[in-house]
Amino acid sequence: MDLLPSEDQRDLIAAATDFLESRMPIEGIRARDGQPSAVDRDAWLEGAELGLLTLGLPEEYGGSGRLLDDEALLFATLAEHLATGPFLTSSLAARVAAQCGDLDLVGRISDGSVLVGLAELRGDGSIGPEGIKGTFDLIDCAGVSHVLLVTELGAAIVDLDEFPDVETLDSSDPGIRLATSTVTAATVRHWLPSGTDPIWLRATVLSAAGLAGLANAVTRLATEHAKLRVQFGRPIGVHQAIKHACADMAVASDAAMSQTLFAAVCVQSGRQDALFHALAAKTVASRAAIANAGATIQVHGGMGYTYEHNAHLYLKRAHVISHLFGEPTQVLADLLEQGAPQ
Amino acid sequence: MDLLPSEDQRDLIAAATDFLESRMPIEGIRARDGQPSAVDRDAWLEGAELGLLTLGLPEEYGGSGRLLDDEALLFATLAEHLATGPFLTSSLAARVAAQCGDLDLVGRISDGSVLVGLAELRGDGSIGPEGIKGTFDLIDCAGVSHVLLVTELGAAIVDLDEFPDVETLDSSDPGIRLATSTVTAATVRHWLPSGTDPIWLRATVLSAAGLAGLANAVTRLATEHAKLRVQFGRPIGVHQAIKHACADMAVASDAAMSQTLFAAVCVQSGRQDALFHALAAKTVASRAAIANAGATIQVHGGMGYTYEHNAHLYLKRAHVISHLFGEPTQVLADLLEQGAPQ
Amino acid sequence: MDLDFTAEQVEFREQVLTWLTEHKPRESRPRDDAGIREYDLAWQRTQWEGGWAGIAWPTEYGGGGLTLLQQLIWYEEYAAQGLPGIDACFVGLNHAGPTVMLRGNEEQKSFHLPRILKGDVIWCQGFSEPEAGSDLASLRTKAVIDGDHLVVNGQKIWTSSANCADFQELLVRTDNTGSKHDGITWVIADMHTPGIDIRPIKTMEGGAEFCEVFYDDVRIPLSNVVGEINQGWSVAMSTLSFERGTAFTANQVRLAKVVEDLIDFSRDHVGPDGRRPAIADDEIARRLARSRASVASLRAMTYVGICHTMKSDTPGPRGSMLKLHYADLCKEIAALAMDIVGADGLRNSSRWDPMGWVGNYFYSFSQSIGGGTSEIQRNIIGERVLGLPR
Amino acid sequence: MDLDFTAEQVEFREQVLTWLTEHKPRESRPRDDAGIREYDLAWQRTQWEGGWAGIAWPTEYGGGGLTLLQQLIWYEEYAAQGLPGIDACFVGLNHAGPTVMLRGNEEQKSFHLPRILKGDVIWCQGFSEPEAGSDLASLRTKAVIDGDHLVVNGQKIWTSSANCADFQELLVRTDNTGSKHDGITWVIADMHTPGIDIRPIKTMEGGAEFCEVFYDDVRIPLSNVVGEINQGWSVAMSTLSFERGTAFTANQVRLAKVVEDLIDFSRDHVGPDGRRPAIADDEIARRLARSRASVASLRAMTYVGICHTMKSDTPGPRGSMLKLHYADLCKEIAALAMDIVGADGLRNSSRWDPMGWVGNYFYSFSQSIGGGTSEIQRNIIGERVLGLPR
Repeated sequence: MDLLPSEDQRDLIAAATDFLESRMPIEGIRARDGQPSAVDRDAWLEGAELGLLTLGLPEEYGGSGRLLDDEALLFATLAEHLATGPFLTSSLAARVAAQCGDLDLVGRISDGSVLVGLAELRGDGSIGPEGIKGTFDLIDCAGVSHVLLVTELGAAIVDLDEFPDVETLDSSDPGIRLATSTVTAATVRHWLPSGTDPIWLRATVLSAAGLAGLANAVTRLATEHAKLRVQFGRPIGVHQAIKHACADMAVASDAAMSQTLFAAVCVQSGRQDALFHALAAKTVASRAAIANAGATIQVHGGMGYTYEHNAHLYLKRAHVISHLFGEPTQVLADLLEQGAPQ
Repeated sequence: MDLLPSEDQRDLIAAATDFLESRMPIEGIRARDGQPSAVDRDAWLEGAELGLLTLGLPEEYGGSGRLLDDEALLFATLAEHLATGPFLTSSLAARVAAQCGDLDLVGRISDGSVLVGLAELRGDGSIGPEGIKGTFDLIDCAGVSHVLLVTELGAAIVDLDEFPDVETLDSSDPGIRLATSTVTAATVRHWLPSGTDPIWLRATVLSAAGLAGLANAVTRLATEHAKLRVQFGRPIGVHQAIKHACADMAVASDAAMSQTLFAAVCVQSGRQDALFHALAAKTVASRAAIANAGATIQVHGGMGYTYEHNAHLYLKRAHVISHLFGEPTQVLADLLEQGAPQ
Repeated sequence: MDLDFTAEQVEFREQVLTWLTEHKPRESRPRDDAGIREYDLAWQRTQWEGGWAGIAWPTEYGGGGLTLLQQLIWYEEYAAQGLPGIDACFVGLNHAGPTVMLRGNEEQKSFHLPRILKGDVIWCQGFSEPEAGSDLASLRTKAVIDGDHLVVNGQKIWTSSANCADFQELLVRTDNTGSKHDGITWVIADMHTPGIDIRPIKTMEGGAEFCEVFYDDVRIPLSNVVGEINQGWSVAMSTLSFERGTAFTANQVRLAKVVEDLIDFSRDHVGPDGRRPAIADDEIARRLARSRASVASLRAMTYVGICHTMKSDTPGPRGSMLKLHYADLCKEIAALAMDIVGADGLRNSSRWDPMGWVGNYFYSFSQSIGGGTSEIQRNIIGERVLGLPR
Repeated sequence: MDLDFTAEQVEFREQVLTWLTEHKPRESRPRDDAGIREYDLAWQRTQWEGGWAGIAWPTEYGGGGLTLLQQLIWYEEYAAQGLPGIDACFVGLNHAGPTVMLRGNEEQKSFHLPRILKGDVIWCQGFSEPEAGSDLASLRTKAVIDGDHLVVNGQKIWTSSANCADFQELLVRTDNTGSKHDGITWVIADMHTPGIDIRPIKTMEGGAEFCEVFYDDVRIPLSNVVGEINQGWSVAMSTLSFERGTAFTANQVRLAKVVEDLIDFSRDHVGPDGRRPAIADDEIARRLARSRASVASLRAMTYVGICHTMKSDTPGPRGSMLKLHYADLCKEIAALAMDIVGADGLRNSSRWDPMGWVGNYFYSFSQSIGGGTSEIQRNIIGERVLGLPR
């Protein structure tokens, strides 16, 4: 048993961090405020070249063939740097396309020329191999050609053109773009049943990883501020109100990251309680990300409440991710229905 | 408008406090551990003589005819000193008996010779003028002759003899006695419909007052300890972990007491939103009492976890009162059904 | 105890209600600085003309000379009508006005107080600095006496309405030699003085209600000093105690309305299970009911606080209890709303929108920071209400 | 990363399971001191005879010489069988044993370690004092050197199993002249020495698992000092880091079982509405699910912690994160159980009773106090994990 990042994995995190800090700085979110797409296309292409979209894709399809815990670390790192663009859905879509035999699409997602956004069904409707129906939130679909839809039963790739009357909405997270569309009938380009590959399960683990990454990042942000910010002649971190808030954040984010990596390993080793642990990871990571981001704003005082500071971007991202691939209350209901873990 | 205790009321509190400290010290709870009744009968008679059972009883029945806010202050004071014995039910029963014309019973409750315990229906059953049925928790009914039952529709006085096969249970609160009995049919001695006098509403306000008193008492306990207990060369109250815990307790108990007095005045002045405010008082006071008592144990450290310390007695009393005259979740449901307050 | 109002007070409430119904602004409040200035001043002027400005201010300064209870009645009816906060006029009416009244000289009083009441001027605050947040007394904006003027250099932050204000209550350091609490001066700055530069700060909620204010050799007449030179700390403390006193009444009435709106919303909005209304969900229903109870208790605390203040004349540290409870509740209720809206929380909104729950949630984070963080309030309660050691 | 166990480890788990199934005690644990002593020692002896005592202890002291992972496997299977905590043997196996192993001399090791493993002796702890709780280093129990003995006078508190213990790990003050951290000595006290007086402390849960211990001219041979005279503080710190390390594994497996029991209980027990089972209540269901998730995360943290420890050899301050998370969860789950039992909470119970939720709730208050309060753990995490200033 080993749950610590290997040297390989530490290298992976370091390379992704380097790339994100230099090519996708958080400042870019504010710089692209008001632009149709949140994505910096040049940086996206570079990221694709670096292999950020194909880390878990089997080597036979041109990917790196790395395991889910590697991917979890990557998506945590992406979230820690508030990377913009549909990384998760594009990665998952490449996997779907590969298993559906659409090697052309795999290649175009992999080289960054095709981006795949996410559609989430809101209210009644259906998603299946025969088609989709209902009102959908379109997340980061500005400028993409394809859309991924994920359900417990399987995952679908649909052309964006199939969504009529796309209405752009103001997103609560300035780092993503939001739109809505009501579909009466639309063709599904690819359908991958979860029996073949449980995309929903992977999406749950990887979104938990993103949330854990957010929780981690804000803990670091608050802790650093507490060390440096001087009030009453001493760094504010000497005060228990601040120190203990940081300690609680540290516990929450450690719990979230530990559980997420545990879940990733459970999924990749096919453990019977993999779903249990994935749902648990999403639950603890959602709560940690939202609570820690809120606490980080408080630790920063007025500064943390400004648009210029990054704290709110983490908070907003945390809320968005917590609503993807299953509402929090649904995740809890599913979790309670599982048998006891091994 | 005036929500501050008048000089009269401050005198009342001072007199009750004097009596309780000298004649019903908290230590008595431990001293009577294992005895059938939790009540010190001599002290009870003295309390009756002092008028503690008849403060709100109209003067025409021999009471002091004071208003509900006076009674709320009294029951808060009784709870602050963890007074043992069925003060609340005996007081309410005197009121019921008076309005049902049983002046003999009024006199015997008033002089302390008759004690009235409480029966709470658990599960299915019925309480009404024609009789009672079901399984009942009997609270502080050891050594009493009469039992009060309170519902939203009215209040009943039943002879203890009507409860068959009374089985004594171990109570979670060492300051009260608990038993159970299943009744298939029992005669009601007196029935007072709530239209004549809303006993349930008064019971709700006065139990909120008890809870607010508990919340208050433990706040004081924790604060005093934080001033005196020295660790690391300074009183522990200098540390924000302790100071802020005390501050939160102070806010919670102030909110609880303010809302309770507000509710008492609403009831006595017949305001339309009286029920709203009574339910709100019970809710905030329950939460304040339980949270503050738990925090007080923590502030006291190991000492607070011992049986010898009083902190746990407050916690246990808080839990008991929160389950009387309506379960906490039922109180919330009733509260949500009310219209908006004035 | 009683909640009874005298015949006079009951009549007063009826008059308020009648007048508000007739005179309240029909248009919604603009969102741009110039529009806000015009709107808020016009509305203040209307109140003045109706005889409702400064209800509890002494008549000698143009106030109504009535009690805090009448002021409370006004706030209650005002907020119950769904009227906007007094926002741009807040500092004048609740900070600068009372401070000048208590600590200013006759000239300052007679010049400024009527103008505040009449809706001629807008005031802003200049207390906080980037390096002096919770530790207000460490402020460094420097003022040097030059003849009969102070020459000010430095920077202030978190100034609401700076963009549209005429005057500022400004704390400057006039002496560096003693303890940090000494050497501070409370002075009135005319916001049109040359050398003042204003830059708006965008908040996480998307608005820009705060500004940074920069001072470059700004000359302020010495006659604008309120209290004595170097005695500004005690003046500032009285300013802040007003903020934590009665000024919250309207806020908490408004918060009660937020809870009622949220309850209504929960009846119409589908809940977490995607089928039943949100209010049918046991968890949401209970959290709504608890919010109702807590907001009611906040109001009861306010009433008790007003009774105290009417007996002792200053709000005292009890105001911190209200402020803390209010901040906690704002955040709790805003977070509950986010759980109720569920995935609709992906859609941004402004707190000014009807049912703008997302904007309201983002805004709620400011409530435990602005006007003294909740940590500072807990210190004040611990030390000054409970007497715990520092 | 992987959760794979080697073939050897898998086989080990099977052996543990087989052996436990065959040899676990059939009778329930007595509640009186003498009974507990006999029961716990007999069970330890059985484990020793089966070759399971001190799995990760070095073979030279009679241990199994295996890794922490095998120790973890043992704890998991052990707790999964619903076996009682190691209670009376806890201090010997998890405090005194490891400390003697790390800091004791050869004589001390060869005398004490096998006796602990074989179930010959019970140890208790003598660290805390009435005036030295969180501030352990301010302890005042005094020891004076008299020839080749220490003569001890003073008082200890919160000593579990003092009534049935043979030895005590005792911290005494041997020097008063320097800083409070200097001048402390870690010494082994024979609990049968004249002058030791033991008084049980009744807890709010009703049990008496703690004692006060009084020392009146108690003579302890100098050869019982572990480490050097006046160097006891660093010895004590290593003792405590063991406590916060692997020793919690069994506790958290047991906590997971508590959650599963509570879920089962909620299926059978009527909920707050008096009609449906508790688990049908949205609020209770979600709190149960959140508890499940949190307890799972505690386990994952424990695994990560063991991986760290296996690389670095000492548990380090990360143990405080586990301790804090565990304490918070214990209290949260215990409070949830009280909401589930509702008015049945008026009936007292013991945490040793099946479904003894009331007793478990009262007991839970000790979890954020004993073994270092949660406030102290937060200080440790803030300062030693996150590097915040003191």
